[in-house]
Amino acid sequence: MNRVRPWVPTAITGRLQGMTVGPAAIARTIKEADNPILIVGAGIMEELEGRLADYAVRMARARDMPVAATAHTISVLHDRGIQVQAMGLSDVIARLQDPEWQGLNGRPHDVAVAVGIRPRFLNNMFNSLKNFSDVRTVSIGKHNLPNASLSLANLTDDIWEENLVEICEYLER
Amino acid sequence: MNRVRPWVPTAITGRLQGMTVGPAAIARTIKEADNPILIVGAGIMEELEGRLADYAVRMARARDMPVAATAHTISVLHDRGIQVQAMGLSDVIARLQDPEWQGLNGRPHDVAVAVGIRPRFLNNMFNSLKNFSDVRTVSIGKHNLPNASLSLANLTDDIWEENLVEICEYLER
Amino acid sequence: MSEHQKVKIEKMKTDVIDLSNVIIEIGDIEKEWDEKVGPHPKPSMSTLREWDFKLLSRHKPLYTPVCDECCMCAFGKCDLTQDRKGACGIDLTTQQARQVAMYAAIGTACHAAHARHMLHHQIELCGRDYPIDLGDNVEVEAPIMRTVVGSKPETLGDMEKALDYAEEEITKVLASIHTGQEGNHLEYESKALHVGMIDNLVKEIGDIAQVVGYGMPKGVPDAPLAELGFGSLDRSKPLILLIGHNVAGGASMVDYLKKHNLEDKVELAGICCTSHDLTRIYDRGKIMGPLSRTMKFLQAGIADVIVVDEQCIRTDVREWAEKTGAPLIASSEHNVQGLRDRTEDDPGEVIADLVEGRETGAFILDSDKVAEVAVQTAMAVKPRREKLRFLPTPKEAQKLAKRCTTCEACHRVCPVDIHISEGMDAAKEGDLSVLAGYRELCVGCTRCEEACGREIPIIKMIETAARDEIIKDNYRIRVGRGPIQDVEIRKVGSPIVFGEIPGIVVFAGCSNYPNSTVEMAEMAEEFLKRNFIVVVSGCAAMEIARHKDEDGKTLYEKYPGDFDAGGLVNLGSCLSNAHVLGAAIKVANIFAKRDLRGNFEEIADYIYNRVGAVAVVWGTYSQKALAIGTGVNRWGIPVILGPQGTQYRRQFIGRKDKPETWAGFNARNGEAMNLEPVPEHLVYTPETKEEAMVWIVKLCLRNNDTPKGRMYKLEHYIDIHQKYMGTFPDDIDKYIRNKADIPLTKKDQIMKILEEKGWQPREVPDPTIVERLTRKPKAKEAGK
Amino acid sequence: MSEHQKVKIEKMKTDVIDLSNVIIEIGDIEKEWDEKVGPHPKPSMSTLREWDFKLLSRHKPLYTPVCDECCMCAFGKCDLTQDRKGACGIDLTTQQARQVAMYAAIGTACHAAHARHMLHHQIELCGRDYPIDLGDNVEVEAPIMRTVVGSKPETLGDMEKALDYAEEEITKVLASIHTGQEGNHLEYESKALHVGMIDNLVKEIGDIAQVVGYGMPKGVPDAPLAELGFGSLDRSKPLILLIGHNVAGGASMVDYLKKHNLEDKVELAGICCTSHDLTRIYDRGKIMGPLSRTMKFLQAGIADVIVVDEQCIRTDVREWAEKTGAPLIASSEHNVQGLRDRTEDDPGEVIADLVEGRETGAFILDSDKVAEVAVQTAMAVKPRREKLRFLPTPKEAQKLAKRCTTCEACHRVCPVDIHISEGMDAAKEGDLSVLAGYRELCVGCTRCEEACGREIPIIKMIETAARDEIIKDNYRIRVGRGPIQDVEIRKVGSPIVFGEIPGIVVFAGCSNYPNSTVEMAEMAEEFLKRNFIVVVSGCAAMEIARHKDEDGKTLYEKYPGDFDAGGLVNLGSCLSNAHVLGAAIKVANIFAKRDLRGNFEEIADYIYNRVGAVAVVWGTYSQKALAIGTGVNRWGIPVILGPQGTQYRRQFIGRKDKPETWAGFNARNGEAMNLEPVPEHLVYTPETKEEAMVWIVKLCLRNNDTPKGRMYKLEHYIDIHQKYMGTFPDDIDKYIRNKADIPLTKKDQIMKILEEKGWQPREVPDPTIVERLTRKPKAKEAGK
Ligand code: SF4
Ligand code: SF4
Ligand code: SF4
Ligand code: SF4
Ligand code: SF4
Ligand code: SF4
Ligand code: SF4
Ligand code: SF4
Repeated sequence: MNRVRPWVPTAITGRLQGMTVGPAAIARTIKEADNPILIVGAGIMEELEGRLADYAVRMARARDMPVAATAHTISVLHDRGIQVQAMGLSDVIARLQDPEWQGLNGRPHDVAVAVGIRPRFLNNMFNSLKNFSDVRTVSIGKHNLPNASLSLANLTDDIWEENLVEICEYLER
Repeated sequence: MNRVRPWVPTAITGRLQGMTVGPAAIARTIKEADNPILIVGAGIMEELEGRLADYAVRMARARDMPVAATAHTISVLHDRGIQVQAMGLSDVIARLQDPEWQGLNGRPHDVAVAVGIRPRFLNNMFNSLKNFSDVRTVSIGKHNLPNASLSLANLTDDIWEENLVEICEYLER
Repeated sequence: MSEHQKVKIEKMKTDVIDLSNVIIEIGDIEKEWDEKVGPHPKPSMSTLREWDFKLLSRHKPLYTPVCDECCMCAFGKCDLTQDRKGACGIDLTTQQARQVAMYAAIGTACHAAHARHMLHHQIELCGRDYPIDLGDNVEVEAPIMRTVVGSKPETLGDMEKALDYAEEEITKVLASIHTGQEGNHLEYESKALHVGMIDNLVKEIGDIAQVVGYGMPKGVPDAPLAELGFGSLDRSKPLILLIGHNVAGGASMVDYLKKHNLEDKVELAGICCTSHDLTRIYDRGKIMGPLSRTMKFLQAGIADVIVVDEQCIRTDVREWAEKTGAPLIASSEHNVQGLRDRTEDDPGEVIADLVEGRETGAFILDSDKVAEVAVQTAMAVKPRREKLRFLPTPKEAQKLAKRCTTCEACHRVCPVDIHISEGMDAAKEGDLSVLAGYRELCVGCTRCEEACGREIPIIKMIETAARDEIIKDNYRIRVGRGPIQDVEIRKVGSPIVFGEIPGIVVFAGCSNYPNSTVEMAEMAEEFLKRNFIVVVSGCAAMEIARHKDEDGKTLYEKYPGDFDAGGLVNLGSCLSNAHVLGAAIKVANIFAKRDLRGNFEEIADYIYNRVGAVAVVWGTYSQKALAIGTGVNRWGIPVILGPQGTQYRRQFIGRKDKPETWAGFNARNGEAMNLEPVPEHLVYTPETKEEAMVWIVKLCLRNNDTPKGRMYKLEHYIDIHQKYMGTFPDDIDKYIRNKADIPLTKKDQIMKILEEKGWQPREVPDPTIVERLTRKPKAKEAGK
Repeated sequence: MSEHQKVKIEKMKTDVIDLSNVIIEIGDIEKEWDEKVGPHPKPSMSTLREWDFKLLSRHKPLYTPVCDECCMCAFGKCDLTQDRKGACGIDLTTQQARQVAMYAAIGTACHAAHARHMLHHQIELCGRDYPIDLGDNVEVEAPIMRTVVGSKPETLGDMEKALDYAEEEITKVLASIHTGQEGNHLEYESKALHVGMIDNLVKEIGDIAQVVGYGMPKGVPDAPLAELGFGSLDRSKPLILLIGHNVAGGASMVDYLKKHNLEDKVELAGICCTSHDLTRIYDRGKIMGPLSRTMKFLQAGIADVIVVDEQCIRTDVREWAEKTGAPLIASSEHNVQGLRDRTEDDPGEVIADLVEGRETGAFILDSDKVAEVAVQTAMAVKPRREKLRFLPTPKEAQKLAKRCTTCEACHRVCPVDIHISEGMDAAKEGDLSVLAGYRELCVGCTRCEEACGREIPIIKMIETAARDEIIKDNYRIRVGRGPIQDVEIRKVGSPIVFGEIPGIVVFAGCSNYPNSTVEMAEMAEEFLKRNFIVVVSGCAAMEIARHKDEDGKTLYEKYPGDFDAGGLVNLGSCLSNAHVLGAAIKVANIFAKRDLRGNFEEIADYIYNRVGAVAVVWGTYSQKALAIGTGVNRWGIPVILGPQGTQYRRQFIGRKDKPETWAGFNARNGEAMNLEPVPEHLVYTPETKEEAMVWIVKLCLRNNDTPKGRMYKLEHYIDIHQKYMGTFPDDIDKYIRNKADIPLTKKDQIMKILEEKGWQPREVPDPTIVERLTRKPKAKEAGK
């Protein structure tokens, strides 16, 4: 168990903590997933002066991932020309735990990738998946989240953006 | 924060965990302490077929540490010819938190070294010192305890005994 | 419960009789009430379990554990990750539900103990026979008690039995938390719902007791406006700051000031609900703000005397009182703070001890003594104290900022995610404006200061930075009006049920979420403009008052206090938020003529399927807020929590994509059928206020909406969706039963969507989820 | 509390009067009782705070946090390490005390709900006027209720008000746990002590109700012996296994069996306290064992029908019932297990569903129906079931063992530190004896199985390994006798207070500590031999029965059941352990003529300074055990916990090296003085049983020991110290007040020590820690 201290020091919920990884591992996991879902939250409108939305769109396109647009992100994503499903985060998380759910594209998702969601909120939500589903979770936010199967270390905006670029490029390969 | 998984997986009590170290670091800490106290518990009579008692005595002698004999260890230690103070573990722990307490030898202790106490019990007791005193705590039991400032990794009896020897030798130097 | 009494009368003399040593045995004597008793008077912990299970099969618990371990017994800690069970056999799902039930029980216990104290106090002041008179316009005085307990209180004393019942149920639920019982999460959820319903009940009792006893406004829509904010204080006068929820001490102070003609000489102001209740009895009482402002006032040292009662008070209040030299009076058994008990001592002695600094505080359990000591002490210490002197000067703030190493430890722990070091960076250069900007976001939790290794007094620096604004802080809030009048219900019953009033939105509970002022005020205004009834209470009501428009007007100055379309109804303290549930019940009773007595299930079914109400607890934090929310959930009212609501560990999420989960009946013929997926969720935590607003309108949908009602609601739904999401909603077909439901203004667009989706018109049933309530009950049901 | 009632009598006719429509107002009418009311009837949460603070200044809380974080509200989680405060201002010390108070409240709530249910049930069965008759030898029927509540119950109905009071206090304590209240740990400790005292009260009520109503033994010392252990069962008969604490269902089964002449046909056996209570009403009832045996019986599938009621039941009982094909009946609202409610259904239908396997269980709230369904179902399913077939064969066990990778994951999580992989290693070779040896250590928590990545059924393998022993398991236990008789008190009062009986040792509570059978039995026998009174109850009483001497006799067969020197007194279930506190109170009342009524403080002061009693809860785990212990603490009775007691987070540790912490008074003249440091601790967790035994005798020391008493106690102290510690105690000078205290047999050695230590004889005061109780009260006190 070798990991950085989570961004929120009390975010650890128990024995089982996810891994802190670099962009390559994240990109690989997304790429190799059977049917990943991209969950895009309100932060995409503000973070990195809005460029986060562009990265999210790039990833979705590159990997051809169905996108759940949480909060009020739908039009921002529509504006960037991709098809997304508007759906609250709790709705997504609840559905991902339902073995009957056929995903956004007609079959179950095995990996949930999230971006643009506040770390405390997402860490809690991902804990639900950690404990009550087989879905693996990936956070590409700039904060380290112990309840995500994989998340980045705590990064500055600059390095985070480099990581995002790296992930996009890997997926676009 | 780089440490082994504690022996008892749920023994972690929060953000603040002690360090997992080798025998050298433990020996150095004991040696350099201003006024360490050695707390010796019932395990010394059973562990390592009773040899643990010998190591405890050796350390106490080498470092000239006052010894608190908890549980019913007093006669075992007496038999080995050292002067000890019989005192329940809770009594020791409570006194160590009292800034007025003048220790077993007339002045406050800055480091508490424990051996022969069940890991769950000791980990709980040490948490009291971790949070409510400035006393640093050292476990030389074979189990890793996150609430000790310093403790060994989880060891087999053989390696543990090697460590004990190393600690004794360092202190005897 | 003991309705039954055996009494020995040793001596009794009246005009007609003179007897001694008679034993009278009294059975279950009930007050006269000709309503027939329904099936569930005084429901026990499992009585309404089937009802709960119906709700829970529609709105399934979604758990977000805050901890994967359990530490509740000496067997622990147990690791419950994934499918591991603890040493008692419990799994993580059940453990989450158990914790929810436990915390809901704690919240309920607070209100119950508060109600018990208040009722006891009023009985002492006014007598057990003091009539419950809520004015001519309120006949259905205690709708929750009528429904749940099955009794109709006429006097203060009549409410005592209901509290006995409540305490028994709280004890039962708490007992069920003990290790080694339920192994099924739904059982604990049912217990949480049960204790939540008890929470509704005890709040109603507590508020009625104080409304009646203190003569608070009795449901008047045009309750006066009170002043709120630091700027409303006359700083030349001594200030007594009341913190907490129980206004008994404050009420005695009002009496004392009036009796001694000191109203002009002393400022009485409160934080949290006690201040709501203060303004309900004293037109010069001031509201300082909600819980989230407490630490700022404490650190700034504005008070000359601090009086604490119970609940939601900084637990380190004594430390800060001492640091700022303000004598502290603890007036409740719940919060004694280690102070010496002076209840039996001569007030003069206590005052002398406090004024001369021999003691820093006192525990006094007698509210009259509290009043005397507080007032006299405040007047004596005031001359020695200078307000705000505990804040650093802007210069000092700049110097302090220079200590900052930008380590981000503060930012990491900040529950509302404030990027403090950016403010520090600016402050280093002498620019305090960034820090000043944090003022509205910061909830004063001190966590940043605890984490900061450089001992930077972050909150004080923010206050210093925002000093000019703080001094100007002065807002108007409508005083808590208490219950909703029967006449109002008569007026709105039909528009609510038939749809002209698209919904009732309740903003209640705490305000510990960043920007909750602006966000809650914005949300409230959105729905006021849309002719919803907007009801507020507790800290939320205060937070909403802290927002002014360009003309300097708060929403309370712009919207009337009527329980009617476009009305902004401040009920008062958290206790009084029971009345909004009361209003929903009264709709069923007064408008729809449903019997209340012991008839919970029918009433809840009515509300769930017919009354489009939704509660928003945006800045949620407390166990009480959890109890409040869980309570209204049991009556079928959905609750929207702010994002930090995930810390409560559980939401109730419906699945509109699974029609089979919406099973119900057409009451007209008893036919089983899948109803509409509305209201979709019972507890939901949106990410942003924009998302919240979409949910507010959507969660007002009800199965029984009339075509007109549905049409109005959908019009708002589409409109809000377009406004905040920027798109047309994609699920509109789910809510259009037939063409009459289609909003006219959007008819073309909708028709196109419906065609694409292959929509077919559907039958509109008389909806119920309780088979017993259908008109042609199945043979089996009938046999019961 | 409403002692006050206003009643309207519509019609009333007796021999002397005939009236209609009279309203009678009744004040606080009390049953006739000429004892004067003491200062504290029905103490509220803070009434006895000063008393608590006295205890707490002598025995300071020592906290061992199990978690350094707090997750109790949506503000959290908060990091409280070292001196950090949470977002509400609380620090770690206060948080520990808050958790202690919360868990004590949960434990108390359990007993309160249990007592409420039992009282309600008995009132239904026997009527509200059913007299509380505990036999000729018990006049002081409810010593705790008399002291705490200040009332003397004559009928079942008379106890209801006391439960109302208890529930109100539980609610208050629970309310105080809410975020934002106490900031001082001593306040929460006082609240924990308060709710603990309420626990004493409700247990007494619950047990009196069942003793009276069911006609359980009424304090008879020679209660019959019952059988305990799997070997006591006739395996050819259907077995109904009752698990839990509330015997209502079991009692109805007894009635049913008797009525239908089925006593010979069905075995009724219980686990946990319900089995104690079963044997108190049914001479053929069997005790299977304590909680720690539950999982073993469940996994082995010994039951044909399982009936669960409440508390300390494996939460996964349903899973195991289903796995072993035993229909499960849930009979309590506290533990419904997700089963369908069949309370209103025809029992025949339910039986058919269960027997034919259409359903795996049923929730039935009516104890008579439970009885019928359980008995009929058991008889019907028995033929289809073969006992123990769910355990692997030794061959299979060997094969299973081979899966083991010696990863130690199981060992790490085992609460009792069993080195399981060593047993597996031996088993791989076909030697099951090592595994068999774990049987007595293992508390059946299943944590090892949860942790094992190889899905090895560890518990079942241990059971298989120990199969031969299990089948032979057959022990005798004396049936719970309930209260202590007044005549016994008269007899032992003087020897207890004057010292011939050196102490009362109570083994109570749970048995989840490794080797608790052997260890508790050993400890019990040590003190029996030394003429202590040894009192047992709950799981501890069962565990002690599981130990036989060479002649195959259990302690119950070797020692009489008298409450007298060398007596082994089984009170019964955990509810009945209230009677040992009752006995201590009766010593004060009957022997020392102290008034009880509303006189808590004086009685507690009496016990604390005069009655050498100590409680041992060796295998502690539950919140109830915490409540029980904290309850007796308030009366000045020390508690020794097994090492896992540190998981409760708090001990009460005295400092014999700090004389100033032992301040008190000489009641003879009111003089303030430091008393002796006895009893040294109020809660203490020793490391080993040897250490525990030294503490047991030492914690029996009391300030008021007579010279003879002190001499006896010290003789035992020295002797036990030498026996188990191997040395002469080093603090003997602290307990010798003058030469008369010196044990004769050790006089020379002691005199030498005393000389070395410069010992001087000391005055022996009439000790009290309550100034008010001294004979020359100070002027100030007198003024109060
Ligand atoms: S449940 Fe809460 S208190 Fe217990 S271990 Fe987890 S975080 Fe700590
Ligand atoms: S209550 Fe159950 S899960 Fe929690 S610590 Fe106790 S045994 Fe473990
Ligand atoms: S006090 Fe304010 S800035 Fe500091 S952590 Fe709390 S909310 Fe954030
Ligand atoms: S914790 Fe203190 S030093 Fe670190 S960034 Fe925050 S204010 Fe600066
Ligand atoms: S109760 Fe206090 S310490 Fe606990 S989580 Fe809430 S704010 Fe933090
Ligand atoms: S079931 Fe027995 S062996 Fe396994 S962890 Fe529990 S006590 Fe240890
Ligand atoms: S956990 Fe399983 S595999 Fe590992 S040592 Fe224990 S029994 Fe063997
Ligand atoms: S002794 Fe302990 S385990 Fe046994 S029934 Fe009582 S509380 Fe439960």
